[in-house]
Amino acid sequence: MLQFLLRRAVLALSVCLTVLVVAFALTRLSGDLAVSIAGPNATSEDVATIRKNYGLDRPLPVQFVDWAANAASGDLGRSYLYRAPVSGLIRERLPITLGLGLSGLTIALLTAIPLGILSAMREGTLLDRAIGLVALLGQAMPSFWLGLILVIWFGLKLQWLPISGVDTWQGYIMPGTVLAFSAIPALMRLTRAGMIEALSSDYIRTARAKGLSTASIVLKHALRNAAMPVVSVAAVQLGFMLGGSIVIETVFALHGVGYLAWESISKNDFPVVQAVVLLLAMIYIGLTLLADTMNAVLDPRLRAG
Amino acid sequence: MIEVRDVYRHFGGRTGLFSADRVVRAVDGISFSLAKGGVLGIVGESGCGKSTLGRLILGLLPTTSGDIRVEGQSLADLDRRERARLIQPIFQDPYSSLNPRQRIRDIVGLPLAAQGAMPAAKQRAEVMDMLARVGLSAEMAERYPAQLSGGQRQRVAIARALVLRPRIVVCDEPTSALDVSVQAQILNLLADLRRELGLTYIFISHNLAVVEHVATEVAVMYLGRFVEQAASDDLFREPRHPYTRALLASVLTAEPGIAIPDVGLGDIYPDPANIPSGCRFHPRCPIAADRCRIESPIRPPKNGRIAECLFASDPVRIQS
Amino acid sequence: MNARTVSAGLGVSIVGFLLLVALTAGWIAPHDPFEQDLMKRMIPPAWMDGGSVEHLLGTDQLGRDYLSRLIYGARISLLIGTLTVVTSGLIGTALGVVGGYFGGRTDDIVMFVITCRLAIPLILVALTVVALIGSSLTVVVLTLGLLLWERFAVVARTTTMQVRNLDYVAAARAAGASTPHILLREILPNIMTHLVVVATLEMALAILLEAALSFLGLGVPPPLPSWGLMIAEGKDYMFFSPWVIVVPGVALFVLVFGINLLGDGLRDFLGVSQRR
Amino acid sequence: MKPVLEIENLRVGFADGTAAVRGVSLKVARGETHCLVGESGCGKSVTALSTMNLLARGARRSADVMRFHDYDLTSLSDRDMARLRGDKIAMIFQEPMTSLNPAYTIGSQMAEVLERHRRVSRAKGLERAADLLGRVGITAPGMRLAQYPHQLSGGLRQRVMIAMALMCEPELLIADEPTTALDVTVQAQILRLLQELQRELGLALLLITHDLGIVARMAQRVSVMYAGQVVESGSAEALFRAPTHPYTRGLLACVPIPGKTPRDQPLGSIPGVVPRIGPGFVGCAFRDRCAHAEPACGGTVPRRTVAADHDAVCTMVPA
Repeated sequence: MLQFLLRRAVLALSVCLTVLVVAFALTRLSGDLAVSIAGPNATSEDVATIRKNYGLDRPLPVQFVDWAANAASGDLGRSYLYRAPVSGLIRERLPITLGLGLSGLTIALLTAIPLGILSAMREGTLLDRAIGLVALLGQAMPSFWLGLILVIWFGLKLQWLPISGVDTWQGYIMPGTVLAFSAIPALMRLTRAGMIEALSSDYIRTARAKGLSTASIVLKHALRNAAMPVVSVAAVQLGFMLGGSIVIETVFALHGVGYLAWESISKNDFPVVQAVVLLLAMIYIGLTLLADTMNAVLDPRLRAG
Repeated sequence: MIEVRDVYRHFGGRTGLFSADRVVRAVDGISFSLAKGGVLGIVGESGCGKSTLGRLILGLLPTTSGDIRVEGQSLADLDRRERARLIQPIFQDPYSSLNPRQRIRDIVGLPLAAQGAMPAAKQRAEVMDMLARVGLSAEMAERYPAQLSGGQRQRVAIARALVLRPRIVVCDEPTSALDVSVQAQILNLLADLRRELGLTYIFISHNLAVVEHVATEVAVMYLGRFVEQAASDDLFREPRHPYTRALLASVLTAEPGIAIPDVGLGDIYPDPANIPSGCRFHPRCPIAADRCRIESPIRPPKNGRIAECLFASDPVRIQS
Repeated sequence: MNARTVSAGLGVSIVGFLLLVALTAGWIAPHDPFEQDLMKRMIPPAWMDGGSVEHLLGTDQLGRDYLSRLIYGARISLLIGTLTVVTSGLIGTALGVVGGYFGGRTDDIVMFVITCRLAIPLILVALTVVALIGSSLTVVVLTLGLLLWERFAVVARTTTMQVRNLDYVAAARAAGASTPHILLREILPNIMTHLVVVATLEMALAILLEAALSFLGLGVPPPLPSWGLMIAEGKDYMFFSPWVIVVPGVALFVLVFGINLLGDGLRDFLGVSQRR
Repeated sequence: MKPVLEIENLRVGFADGTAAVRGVSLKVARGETHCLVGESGCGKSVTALSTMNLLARGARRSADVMRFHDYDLTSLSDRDMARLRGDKIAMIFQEPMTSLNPAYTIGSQMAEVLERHRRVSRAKGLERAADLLGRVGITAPGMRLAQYPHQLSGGLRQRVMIAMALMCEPELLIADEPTTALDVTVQAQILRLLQELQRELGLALLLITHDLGIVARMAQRVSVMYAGQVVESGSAEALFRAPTHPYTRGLLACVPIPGKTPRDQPLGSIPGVVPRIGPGFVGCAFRDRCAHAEPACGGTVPRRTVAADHDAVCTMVPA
């Protein structure tokens, strides 16, 4: 068990390092960062000044090591746009994004798992098909567009929910639902497939031969085994939701990390972009580690090997 | 024809950053030779390494150490085409041994095609000839495996193995996945083809009754070694290893009125990653003595027989 | 005719119809999709008050015919979807098959690359790349193609690992077949059904992502009639004229829904488990 | 004596129109082992599963009589049937490797049977589980209770399955190919164990197998199944002494007996394959593979008595 987690930790660390390189290389894609920062109207002197001020005249490896070392110690640089430390900017906005992601995941799981179980138990029936069709419809819905439609309908027409901001918990409902929509189909299909597999397994036949009740067979014996892939994918989906918050926060005008990232990209504020890429990658890695641990708890076979 | 010298195959043991050292000694020092036209039956229970040995002989797995020679040539020196001309396999499960996306003619023709430089018409003729020999009609050539029964599929696998006229065929549990009525058909076919084509078989099976029927020589494998090896008649008439005896006793023949034997092996399960000291069979052995835990029973073969038991020359004790 | 065939048939019809529309856009579009007429701004669709038959779906804020833009938009979505899937499919399949077949260190490397790719936030990186290099159709296709291969890789890898251990692969090796033969003839055909299903999923995803990028202003550059861009341009008018975002949104939805139905149908038809 | 299990004219059909079981009748008495033998697809497992009412969805079962003691199994509700399963009727399966839930300990899986049917505490359940593990020859039962299935070998798991089946002292035990997945030495051990337990507890044992060797050693009564029908049945003694149906005789000739079957001669074999039986199939299903087939085999073939306690469905048996 310990060994298993240690191996994962080493893997996680090397993935972090790679993402660090990617995040750094990404902003150097355009060739000359100084030109991008200075904007189209800058003179060549302006560019030279910027290059010097930001240390962009040094060799690339030196710049990278410098940046990475600072990042490792928690200093993610200063925003060109806000003229403030990036770490502070992110800390301010992270709660909104996390709240959004968690509300999305909660809505998604609460919808997907019961529907998946129901669908598996009624495999091949009209109900199963109907649930599958709903999932398919959800999958086809462009999230930003769904957001806009919800804003028009519930925000403007019915005036049930606030159209922007998260001053109250109601503010999370619409954006959370939109985020959940993108995750529900995958989670539901996975629950269904896992349950169908589990329900047709030999050990479920044994459980039935033992005369156990349907509730015990489905919820105790089958669900536990079907849950593992769902846990893994739920972690991955939460990571994706946080990444997808860039679109949703723009639609609902929420000032979270996603909105910050979008703003920085459009204003060439690269220290912030780099920092957000790094942050999301680390959150993703942390989540997969968490999922692995949870699965090791669920499955005794993983604990041994 | 084939000579196997001190072959070892160990798995795992890659000392990664955190992975523990767990070496599985699947094949742990095996030597034998087999003359042309012979059938060596290798018997053993699951996990004893018999299938690994088969794969080593086929060249599908590299050996950890040791040498396998066919007609005097070391397998390690042969390229894949030369090897294919000498040795071919027949596997257990005819449902997974045929590519479901290929027609029977392409499956049987693959060994010929891999040799290269054979005109299409000649290849086709060879394939059709082989299909006829294994008792499949010509129209089968255009079918896909899914359209065939288990017995027919195994005939296709046999045709593929023999189309290059190899010297040696490694049959790895060729009838275990089949119903008894079909099993008999396939065993009879293999026997006929051996006579017609002068083949040499290495016949791996867990079924002692089947091995007794087909083999000229039998090796009993336990935890990676041949613990007993002898001419078939000798081995069945006078087994010299307690494990062989237990295996023989476990064969349930369709003769009513006989009780189910007490094989007396206990409930310890052999683990190839943790091979006992001394005699590797001693934890399960009904006649084990203290010295069996320390002393290695490995002795050079006597009169062509191997019996890796300290009491091998004590027939009274073995039979008890 | 059961429900499955009906839904698969619906998928085929939707995708087929939109493909036809995309291919014949030059003939069937009633107007030039780029022609502006500031005198005819924001005309509502024909069935609404103030609509006219001349502009069946109305006009946008620059007076361009909405129906014609919608028709040309199908081209962009399908083009981007197809090209992205071809690019990412080649990358992912190659990686996955190689990792799955050779195993060991090779597979460790492949797994590492997949994990790294998954750790990189997709939309954020795509936006940054487009922002830095400049937006064009080629850039969007290449960016998405280079980012969306991981599901191909994962599926190709796991299915290859399953197939690799089957006896027909061992038999082919024993028959003297070369490694390329084994990869291309024995393994690839047997994992293809899984990959085809992934391809439909990824195509749908690529189309949605392009729309999202364009919506955020960092996808296909104006004045190209991308459906995502049309929604972005209509966003400021949506409170008074909701149809400006409803129309392209529905088009997007229908196309993606059709592709998903098609994928589902293929999944049933080819007998691929839903596990992946 | 009144049989524990009595089945008459059982028919099972699947949704795709295939008839898996076509009129099977059998009886199992207390303390008796009844072997149902046949090759894959002959309907033997389906017969067992339909007795337990564990058939997959879409399968249809009907029978003139299907009685366990005084329970009419055909009219029992699903809920009442579940009460009977694991309590009075128990079953063990072919694959010990997959028949136990990998996520729960041996102890928990065994104890829940007693908790369900006897409403006892977990501690009581574990106590009985430990008892039974010892009884099926497992050393250190206390340790095993806390282990998970993957930590046990196949032979041990099958012992656990047997112990689990005995938790509520059933009267009928159905064993579906219980040793097919095991090594030969372990097979002998498990069969001995089953035989001992059966004698000790007076179980009625319905043993499903494809292996005539097992039948010969275990059975008091034998039913040979082919293509969904019992083609020959009788006491083991009579059936092995005078096998009558060509299929039974063919099967016996297929299996080599060490030291008895001549080595240089081909084994007996049955040509051809089992036909697919659709609805409305008439006549002997074996006739296409039978050396003695005659025109009458295409019509309805009655079950005829060969001798006392021995009958076969074949035109060669004199009426």
